Amino acid sequence: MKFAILVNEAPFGHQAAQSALSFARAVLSSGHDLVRVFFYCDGVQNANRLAAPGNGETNLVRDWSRLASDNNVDLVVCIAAGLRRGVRDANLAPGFRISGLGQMVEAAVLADRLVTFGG
Amino acid sequence: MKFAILVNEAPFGHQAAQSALSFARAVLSSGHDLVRVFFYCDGVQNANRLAAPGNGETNLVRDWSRLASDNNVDLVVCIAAGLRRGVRDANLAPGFRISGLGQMVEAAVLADRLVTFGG
Amino acid sequence: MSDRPAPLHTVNKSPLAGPALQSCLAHLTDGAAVLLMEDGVYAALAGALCAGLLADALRDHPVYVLGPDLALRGLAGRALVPGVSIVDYEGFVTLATRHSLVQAWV
Amino acid sequence: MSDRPAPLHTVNKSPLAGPALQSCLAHLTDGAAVLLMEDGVYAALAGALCAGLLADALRDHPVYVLGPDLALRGLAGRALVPGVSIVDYEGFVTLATRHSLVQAWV
Amino acid sequence: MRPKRLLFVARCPPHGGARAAEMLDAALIAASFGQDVHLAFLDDGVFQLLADQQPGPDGPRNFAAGFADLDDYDIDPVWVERDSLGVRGLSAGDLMIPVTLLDRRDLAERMAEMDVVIGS
Amino acid sequence: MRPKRLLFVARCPPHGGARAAEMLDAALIAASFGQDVHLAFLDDGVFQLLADQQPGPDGPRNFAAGFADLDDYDIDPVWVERDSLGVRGLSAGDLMIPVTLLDRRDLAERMAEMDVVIGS
Repeated sequence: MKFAILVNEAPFGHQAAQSALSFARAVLSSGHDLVRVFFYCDGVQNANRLAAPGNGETNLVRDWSRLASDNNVDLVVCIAAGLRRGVRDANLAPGFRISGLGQMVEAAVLADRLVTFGG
Repeated sequence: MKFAILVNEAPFGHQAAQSALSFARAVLSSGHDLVRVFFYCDGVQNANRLAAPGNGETNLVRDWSRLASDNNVDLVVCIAAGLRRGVRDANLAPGFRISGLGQMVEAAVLADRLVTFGG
Repeated sequence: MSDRPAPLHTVNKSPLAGPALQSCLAHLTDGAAVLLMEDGVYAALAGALCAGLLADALRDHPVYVLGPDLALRGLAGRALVPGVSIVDYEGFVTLATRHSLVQAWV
Repeated sequence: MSDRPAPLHTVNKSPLAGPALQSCLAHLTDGAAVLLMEDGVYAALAGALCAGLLADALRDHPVYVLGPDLALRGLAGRALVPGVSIVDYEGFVTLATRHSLVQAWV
Repeated sequence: MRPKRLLFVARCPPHGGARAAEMLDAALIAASFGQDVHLAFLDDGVFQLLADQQPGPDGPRNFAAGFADLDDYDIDPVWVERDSLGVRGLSAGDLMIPVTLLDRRDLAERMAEMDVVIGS
Repeated sequence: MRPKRLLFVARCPPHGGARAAEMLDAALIAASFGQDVHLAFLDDGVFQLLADQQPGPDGPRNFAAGFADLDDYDIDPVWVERDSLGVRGLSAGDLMIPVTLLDRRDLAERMAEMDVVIGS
């Protein structure tokens, strides 16, 4: 089955982004397809490569990048939401790309299930 | 009277940062002292100079910078909270400085009133 | 302690979106006042479910609401719970000087 | 429509911190299920104020709770509302495939 | 491919941040991509539709203007939960656009018929 | 300058983000700067003190460990609102550290005696 994931919360103010990552891994380990993860609203902060959590803290930005490189997952950051919040090419982490809201609509149409985390 | 302000929310996910700025202006226009604005938790995003809101949208980062240059207000971003969330010297807006939590404690001690926005 | 009478409590959440207002009102001490701001101003709407709660608090405590946040939400011309006073940001600053501290219920 | 029976509803907020759980439970249709996750798992605690609400829902709907989020919060060994089933993330994925859509109450 | 039935659910008030405005943006884009888009307002989300909202010069952008575009995008009717208005002392006449009032049970049934539900 | 009485109020649950951990950080720093620091837990904040929290390998950092430092920093006693525990089906025995249970009225009076109140 084809899944898409929508992430609406930043990594350090909320657990939703961590939940989304765990769900994404479970989608893949269960043998399903993950057509796209779309980062919207405060979720765009998951793509900020300047984030550097302290010792013993999870580095979600790095974990997303690894998910993308290990599993060829399409990580898309909303351009408008990113510009508003200071996430753009200059500080974009590896494995993410910036595009428009149309990519979220496309993901919703292509996937059998869209699962939202945070909002 | 001496005021200090604590800002705990990011500019685009919450109204608290806008409220804090309006309160800061009112403190100054009322003839009081504003000893420091401390940005903590998601509030550190107020200092991200890469933020570029759309047409007709308020640019809070720029407004804070102006407050600092026009009124010599001390804007301090928590270093630990900023590192976690990707706000550091590389993308720090003018008028802000990065320092430790001790600056928040000092502000609470020096001011007659500490007013918190968001959290 | 006449110059530091009691806290000013601010509430910035909608009364139906969490416990901030209820908790705040349950912790008012002699002389304490309440300022509704941001989404907290919805609590001042006459006819809302929590209007009685606010009316009870008003018997013993002043309740203020931030005018600019009312206008932003389309509440400027609407009936408010009787006894609620509208202030602007300068009024907020003055309230902060007159109370002993400002406690935010967020 | 046997392969697309009804929605799976997720709740990620504490039951006492907002209306998400109550709203969700008030909108369950035939065949719908509920998954409690993140701070939503506190609703599964036996003895909590909202336990009755959840018990009512359980008469007609399956209610699941995400095990890792229970453990994270110190609830792994505690008594839960009877009838609540614990699932892991793979279980969450399976639930998503078996329901028609996933609706998040945040 | 037939258009999907996409429902955007608004449960948060309008000015606590960009969330409400961003969800409306997403709905308009989905409609412009030819999807069958629906909007539902319940809980504090009904405050998004309140008439006479006056954004100040310093405030967030006037997202309420976006609701005026709903007709152009062929998003209608807008569903509003009757009970959510009632407990807030509001009625349909207080809202800035015409809406379809639904009881909780009816709204629940319509939500369950969607292909995708987005939002809070 | 005499130390100020600083109260940090915790009203949010522990794992919904960094907020709870960051407020604890701030309290510990304030204590290390010689201030007279107090902590109060009410509403969902009492969940922060629940015993047996098990952060997974992927989760946020184990901020609960920070509570073990409270003694070292001379922050005690920790105030917990009795009513907040009760409605959650909890008692003091469920918590990871010894606390002082206070009725709502008593906690309100103590909060009003502070110089500064920080937190949510």
